[in-house]
Amino acid sequence: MLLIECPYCGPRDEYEFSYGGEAHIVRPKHPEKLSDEEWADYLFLRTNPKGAYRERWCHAHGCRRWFNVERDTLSHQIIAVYEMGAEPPRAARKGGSKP
Amino acid sequence: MSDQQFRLADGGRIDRERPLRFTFNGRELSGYEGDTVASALLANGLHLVSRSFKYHRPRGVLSDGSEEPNALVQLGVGAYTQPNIRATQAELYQGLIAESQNCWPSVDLDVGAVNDFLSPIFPAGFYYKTFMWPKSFWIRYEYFIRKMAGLGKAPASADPDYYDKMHVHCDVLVLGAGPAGLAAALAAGRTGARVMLADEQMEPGGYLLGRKVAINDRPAMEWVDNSIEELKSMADVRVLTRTTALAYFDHNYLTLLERVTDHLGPDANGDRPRQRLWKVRAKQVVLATGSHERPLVFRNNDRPGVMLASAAQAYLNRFAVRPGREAVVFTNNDSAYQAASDLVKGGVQCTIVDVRPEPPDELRAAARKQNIDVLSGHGVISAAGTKRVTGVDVSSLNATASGYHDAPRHLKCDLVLMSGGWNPAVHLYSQSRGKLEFDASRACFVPGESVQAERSAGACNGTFDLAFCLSEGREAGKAAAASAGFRSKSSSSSPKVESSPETPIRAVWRMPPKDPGGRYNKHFVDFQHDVTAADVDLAYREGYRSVEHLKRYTTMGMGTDQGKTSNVNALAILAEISNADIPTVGTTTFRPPYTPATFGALAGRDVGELADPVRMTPMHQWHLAHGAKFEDVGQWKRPWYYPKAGESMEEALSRECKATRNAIGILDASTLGKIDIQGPDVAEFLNRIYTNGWSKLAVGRCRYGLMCTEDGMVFDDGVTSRLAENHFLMTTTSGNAARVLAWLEEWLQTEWPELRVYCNSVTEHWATAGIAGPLARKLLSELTSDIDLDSKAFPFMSWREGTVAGIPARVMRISFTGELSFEINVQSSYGLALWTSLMSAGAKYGITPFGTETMHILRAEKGFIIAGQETDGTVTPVDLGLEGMVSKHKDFLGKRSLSRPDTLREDRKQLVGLLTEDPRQVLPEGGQIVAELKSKPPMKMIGHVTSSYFSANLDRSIALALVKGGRSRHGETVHVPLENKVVSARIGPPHFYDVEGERMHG
Amino acid sequence: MAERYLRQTPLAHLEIEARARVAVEAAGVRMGEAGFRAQIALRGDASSETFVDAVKEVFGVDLPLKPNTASTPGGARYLLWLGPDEWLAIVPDGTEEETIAAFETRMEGEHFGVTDVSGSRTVITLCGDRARDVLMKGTSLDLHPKAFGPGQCAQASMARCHMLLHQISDELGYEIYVHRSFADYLWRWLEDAAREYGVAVVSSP
Amino acid sequence: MKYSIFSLARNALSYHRDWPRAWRSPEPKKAYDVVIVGGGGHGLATAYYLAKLHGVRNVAVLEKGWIGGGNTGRNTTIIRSNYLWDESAHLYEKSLKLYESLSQELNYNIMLSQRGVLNLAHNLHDLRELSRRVNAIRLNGIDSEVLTPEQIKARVPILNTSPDSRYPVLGASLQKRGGVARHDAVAWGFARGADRYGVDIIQNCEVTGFRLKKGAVEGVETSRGYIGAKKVGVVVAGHASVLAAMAGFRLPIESHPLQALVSEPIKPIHHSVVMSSAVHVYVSQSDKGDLVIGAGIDAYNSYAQGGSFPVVEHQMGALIELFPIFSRLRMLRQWGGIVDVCPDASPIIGKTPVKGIYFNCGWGTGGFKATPGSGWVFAHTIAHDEPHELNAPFTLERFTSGELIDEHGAAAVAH
Ligand SMILES: Cc1cc2nc3c(=O)[nH]c(=O)nc-3n(C[C@H](O)[C@H](O)[C@H](O)COP(=O)(O)OP(=O)(O)OC[C@H]3O[C@@H](n4cnc5c(N)ncnc54)[C@H](O)[C@@H]3O)c2cc1C
Ligand SMILES: NC(=O)c1ccc[n+]([C@@H]2O[C@H](COP(=O)([O-])OP(=O)(O)OC[C@H]3O[C@@H](n4cnc5c(N)ncnc54)[C@H](O)[C@@H]3O)[C@@H](O)[C@H]2O)c1
Ligand SMILES: Cc1cc2nc3c(=O)[nH]c(=O)nc-3n(C[C@H](O)[C@H](O)[C@H](O)COP(=O)(O)O)c2cc1C
Ligand SMILES: [Zn+2]
Repeated sequence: MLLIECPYCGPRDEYEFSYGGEAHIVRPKHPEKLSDEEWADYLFLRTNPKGAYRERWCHAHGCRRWFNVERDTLSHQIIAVYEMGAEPPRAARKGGSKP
Repeated sequence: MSDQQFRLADGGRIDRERPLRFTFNGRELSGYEGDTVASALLANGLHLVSRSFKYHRPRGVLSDGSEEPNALVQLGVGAYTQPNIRATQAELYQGLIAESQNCWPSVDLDVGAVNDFLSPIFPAGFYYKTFMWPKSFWIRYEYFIRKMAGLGKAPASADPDYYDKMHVHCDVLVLGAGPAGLAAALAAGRTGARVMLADEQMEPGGYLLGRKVAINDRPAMEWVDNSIEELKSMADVRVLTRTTALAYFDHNYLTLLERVTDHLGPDANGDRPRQRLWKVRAKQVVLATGSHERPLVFRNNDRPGVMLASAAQAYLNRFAVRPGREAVVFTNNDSAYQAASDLVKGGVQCTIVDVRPEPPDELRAAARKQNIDVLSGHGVISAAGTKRVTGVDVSSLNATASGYHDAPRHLKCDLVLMSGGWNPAVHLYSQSRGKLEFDASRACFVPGESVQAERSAGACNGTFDLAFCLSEGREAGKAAAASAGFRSKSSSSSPKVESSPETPIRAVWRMPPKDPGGRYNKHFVDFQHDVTAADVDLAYREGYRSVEHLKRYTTMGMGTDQGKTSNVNALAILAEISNADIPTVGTTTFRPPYTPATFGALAGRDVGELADPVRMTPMHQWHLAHGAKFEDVGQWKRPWYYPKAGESMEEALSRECKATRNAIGILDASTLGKIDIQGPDVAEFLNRIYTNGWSKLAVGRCRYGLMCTEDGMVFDDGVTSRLAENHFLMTTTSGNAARVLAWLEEWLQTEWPELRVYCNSVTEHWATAGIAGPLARKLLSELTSDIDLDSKAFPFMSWREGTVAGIPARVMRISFTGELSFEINVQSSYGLALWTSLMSAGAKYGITPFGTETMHILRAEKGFIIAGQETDGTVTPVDLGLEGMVSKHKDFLGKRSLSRPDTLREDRKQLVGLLTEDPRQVLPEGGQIVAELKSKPPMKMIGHVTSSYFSANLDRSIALALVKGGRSRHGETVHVPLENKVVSARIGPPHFYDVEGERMHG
Repeated sequence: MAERYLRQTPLAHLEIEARARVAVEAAGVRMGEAGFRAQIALRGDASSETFVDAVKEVFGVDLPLKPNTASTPGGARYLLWLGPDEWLAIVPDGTEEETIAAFETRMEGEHFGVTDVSGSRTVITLCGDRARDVLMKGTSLDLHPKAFGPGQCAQASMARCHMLLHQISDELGYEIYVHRSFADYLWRWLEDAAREYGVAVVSSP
Repeated sequence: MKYSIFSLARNALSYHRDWPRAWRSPEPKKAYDVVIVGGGGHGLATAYYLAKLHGVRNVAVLEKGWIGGGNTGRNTTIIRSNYLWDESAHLYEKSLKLYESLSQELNYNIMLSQRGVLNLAHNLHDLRELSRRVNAIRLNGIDSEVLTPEQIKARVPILNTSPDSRYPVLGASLQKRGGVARHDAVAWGFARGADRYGVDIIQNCEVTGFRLKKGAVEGVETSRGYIGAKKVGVVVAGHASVLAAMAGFRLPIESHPLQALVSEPIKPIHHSVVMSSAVHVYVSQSDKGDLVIGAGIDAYNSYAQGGSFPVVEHQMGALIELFPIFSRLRMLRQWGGIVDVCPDASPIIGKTPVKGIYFNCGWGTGGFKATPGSGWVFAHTIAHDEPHELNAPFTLERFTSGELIDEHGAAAVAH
């Protein structure tokens, strides 16, 4: 079971959180200007990589805040945690490393 | 036979002051506290304990621990019974009842044993090759196959015991309380770290429990006792016995199962749970789980009386039981020599058969001193005897161990002790995602690099020498504490023990058959599943060559012991057959749990009454007292309807519906989700969330809204009121309250942080009583003096604040029934008081409480939808005929999806009304609609009935449905084919009552 | 002014006082309900001086800025940290409306949130030698004295419910804020969890 | 060598020394007409039907590990065809029909046990959905019926049908032709069948990239070197997105762990298959005697074939509420698979943006039952470069047009 470090409350067990899928998918500013393909891309297409993945979590049973996590989807190692709206930390951009 | 005639006169760790009676297969026997079922059976000279899974071969006790594949019993009776309990682990208690399983009529005389004779046609995987003819017969064959399979029996009634769970955090978790684990726990504990030490046995000591070795020149168990005492004196150390580490999950999370009262027998736990699951988050873990001795693979190596050398040694030293009179000790390594020596001291005659041509001189010399014959370079070819071993054939092995030099020699014995080397218990390490490495000199898999914050120490790390186990344990404990931020204050040294050099083992993975080219079909590898070396060969020959295919084809390692004694032998044999090296063949995957874990313990106390929260409104007790039937809506209990004595459901509904339309009805609407939304940007926020517009809503007014997901499908609806310029109150459906709040927060926090909006759930702050009906205003006017109820002053779709029945209230004039109606919200502590006031003041008007069913009927008469009933995640606002609520002027969540080709289709399913031709006939909800009837399926379906009721007010049935192109089909007749009849109905608009809405506006 | 005697706590129907199993002295755990606690949900920007000052002024205590802490109870009014922009204020029963009004006035023209949620939650009190063990059965918070002590609070799941836990003092133990509709379940769950230690039911302070 | 009781008896005389290999392990050729990536049930079935029905025999199945070791080897083996929408019902029914004669066709006993599948309804909403489903299925010509609590109790006496249960059983749907099959046998049977038609089954051969030319595929890079291919069918379940990324596009798929577990073996006690999607638990008893129990998916994306503990705890609570007599039984082993979850819980079977590359994925939590049918339509699609009418609705384009086939319905997890 994952131990996720809420940026506000500290480390808590996975089941205190809810999962929000891929991070950094920005809602188009003008959906009406998009083609059906572009809209489908925003709605449904995901990278779903095996390895480092940036995703959103919400501390649902705690402070109710959303934040970003970079996690390795194979080892489940958490590489970085950063607030909503923040750039992924540098270390995170390099991808997975050992503890 | 006298009782316990194999019990030694003294010694052992049993409590001779506490004799215990128990029965095995109906026979009354005795033992002592401190015995396991296995040791007590052996003390009584009973070796035949069970029958094997497939061939029903007689089986005895192989081991002295949790790795046991053979000696499984049905333990306890009635509701307390448990199948497949290892006799080697189950502790004896007064009155224990155990039985052999998988045999009929008895373990001695088992009809199933014919399978052993038929075994030539039942090799591994035989069932894939047969039972295919005739085609329809498999289900019959299967019936018998199933009957033959399985081991013990499930209880027939619910579990009388309860189970508990506990979360803990610690700095250092040490698993295994053998010498390595104790040393680790001591070292870590002395730093002041939070330490937890757990061992699955009834007392700490591990391997030392069954040995006669010295630590600091005193019996080792003294050191164990002192260590435990010291640990228990430390404030932050927790020591758990009878506690098995089941699983090692991500991020150093482990589950441990403590058998709290199992050893006391049924009915003896008082208020204590039977078992307790510990869920541990450890900063650091030290694995000190020891090792399992390996059997050797020779013909008939499964006979009762053939056991592991270390087990025999433990029975002797720990339980004061002589497991036999004459033993042949068959080994490929040093460790069995000590076993033989102990056995001889315990009065058992021993001969050692060592496959190594040159066992170490010291060992041989020591054996000679005790008159133990050592046949070096020899192997056991086969064992004789059926229900008990009577002897073995041995001979000298050739240089490659592929055959024998001499004719077999028969040695008489009633005990064969095997020592095929040791398998470190790497299960938990492997579960932690660590990769194993093969240690060729010890012929075993050992942990490689650590992936998680974990260290292995002692025998589980391939360190078999006691002195090294102690020092490795201590170092691991210290290092773990240090990594967790705790340094040791004192420096203490490892206790003193004699270290003996270890000589390499000679791995002979399967003893050659007597004759060259002979067969391996009774060389058992997996005892429980009757997998032989010949089966391994067969699997390989047929192409099941990956070790994982081997496992699945032969079921090797899939039994209740998960191959603790068999897997390494099997894969080594596979390596030998395929000319590969052992590491290339690899192991099968280690999975939790380490040993089987009680389902009840995994569920814990969240069963029965506590299975899941039942949410209750403040008026719940009133509903109960007034005979309400309840409906589950999410976790809520909502009154469904209120039958009076002798009333049927239909009658009750008819009464509730009529009363509401003609006089006044009252509904507990407290479960509706309510979200308080504040901030300057709320209106803009609502514009983005809802399909309709919100900027112009005046303070004091309410508006109905629809929410879509981004793919354009309706997911919730409700009324939102403007309480002040920057202050709104949103209501949601009961089932979706949490989901909608989460939805709002998600958009606010992740996409629109610039919006100045705060959301708070006030669902539970308010209790809501809805009164509906022509007399609603009248009743309310009697209970309030500070709200002007006049329709002009307080129009439909607005709210007012005031006092109702002396309670501060917020009253909303909204309506889901289509009647004149007020929803009265009060702080929930007053909910019941409000309700009872309304009931007593309303009595003279015939106020009638109604439940969700009447509410559904009344709203269906009006054609109001229910999200989740008229919608199912595939329905757009337009499909519902609510295009008027879809703003053209602004963007909102899901808007773009409404202009995709599929959502623009004309013939989408659209909401319509259905009137059956026979007005008495009520369509079933979920009925499928066809335009063209055929005599039998398949038929083309064009939609389905979403809601359907008998309307007492209209005195006929009504229904709502989603029908392809429904809006252009008004007037058409369609059909709903049911199991044994067809109902025809006419399509029309989806409202049936007071279409103009005069009543609710009135 | 409402007729306060009309009120009912969510555990009233359990008649908890009658459920005591053992004498108080022998009990490892003492439980009770502290109902009718006036609570205000407070939202605002912790970096705004106006907001911080307004809180100080209206509630008479400092806004707790450290996560998972509460301003020292004892006084009539105190606050519990719920999130970076979210607090729960406890005020004397009956003063919630005037407090809210005062705060709204003080914050006129600012962006903030203040909501009466007194009816949302009730409080279950839990103390005694084994109180922590009972909590550990239902929550994965680390409640060891090294990690969680008097003055600390945390939201987490407890059994299958959501709770706000507040440790008052070593002696007075813990207060569990639970949503009203879950209170019956959580009470029974806790009482069951405590039964192996002996439970006494005490009147709320 | 044909498998039968006679050949078993005959071989017993020669101590089973003469059984041939069920499938060969050839070295990969330089190129194939069709390369199938993924040696799960679906990939093997595809190869089998390509060779058998479409005469395409120069085919290789490339498997990175051992065949049948993916979700095929870790599922709860529930087979049924009672799906809501016409498109799904037709596809799954095709598959069930193929299953019904698969043992004979493959001459490999896959132990299809049509003991009936029950889906429970615990509240009025469930009941309504269930009745909708049953009606739809019946009108599609597929067997299905609604059972009352009394009928359920008669069929599954050990089920807790007390109205006071936390999850009261208000009704159930029953598909009598539903049941379970031996999962490994399905993979092995198809492998043996395909091998007999000349298909090369190549294990320990991981596809690591595609070689493309002008938007069309030329071959695949593998851990055992480059292999040319005119067409490539990708059937890798949880790894679909990884392979799609190699080919340069993305899919509407996320990979999640799905867990299952087994009890220790016990004597027969549970004779049907009981599923409750509302509380996420699915139980049958295997022929070996173990209870095979499934759960819901873990919420987060993962490629680790294991899940997290809360899912199991939850599943056990629900299990014991439904089957109180299981409480003292014990969990023997738990594991996880990686399922390819599509937004509408329906598969994607067809062409992709790259010419010559076909994908078959998105079966998520419920594709074992589809194994033969999926292979059958996919073989057709590859052979004809055109979907069969059964899989025509299951295109990638549906995510653009909005023509989803939403099978979430009552079941968030559709085994
Ligand atoms: C726990 C669990 C329970 C389930 N229960 C049911 C159920 O009861 N009923 C039901 O119908 N369905 C069930 N399912 C779903 C079902 O198992 C799958 O949908 C189905 O087995 C998928 O088969 P497949 O052949 O497509 O995939 P798999 O069997 O997973 O095969 C894919 C293969 O592709 C290989 N591969 C991946 N990447 C590469 C590469 N780069 N190169 C080469 N090979 C590669 C993998 O190693 C794997 O062997 C369950 C799934 C799980 C995990
Ligand atoms: N060749 C040999 O002579 C030889 C071989 C192996 C071991 N040994 C001896 O064995 C001892 C090894 O010491 P050690 O401390 O490493 O091991 P140990 O065997 O003494 O102790 C391990 C303990 O861990 C417990 N355990 C195992 N798995 C567990 C689990 N999952 N959960 C809870 N408890 C679990 C066992 O019950 C046991 O009590 C030494 O004395 C060593 O000399 C000797
Ligand atoms: C239907 C089914 C029944 C199973 N029965 C058993 C069993 O009786 N014993 C066992 O050890 N494992 C059993 N398993 C689990 C496998 O051992 C194994 O865990 C699973 O195939 C996943 O593979 P892995 O654990 O090697 O990753 C079963 C698996 C399935 C799918
Ligand atoms: Zn938090």
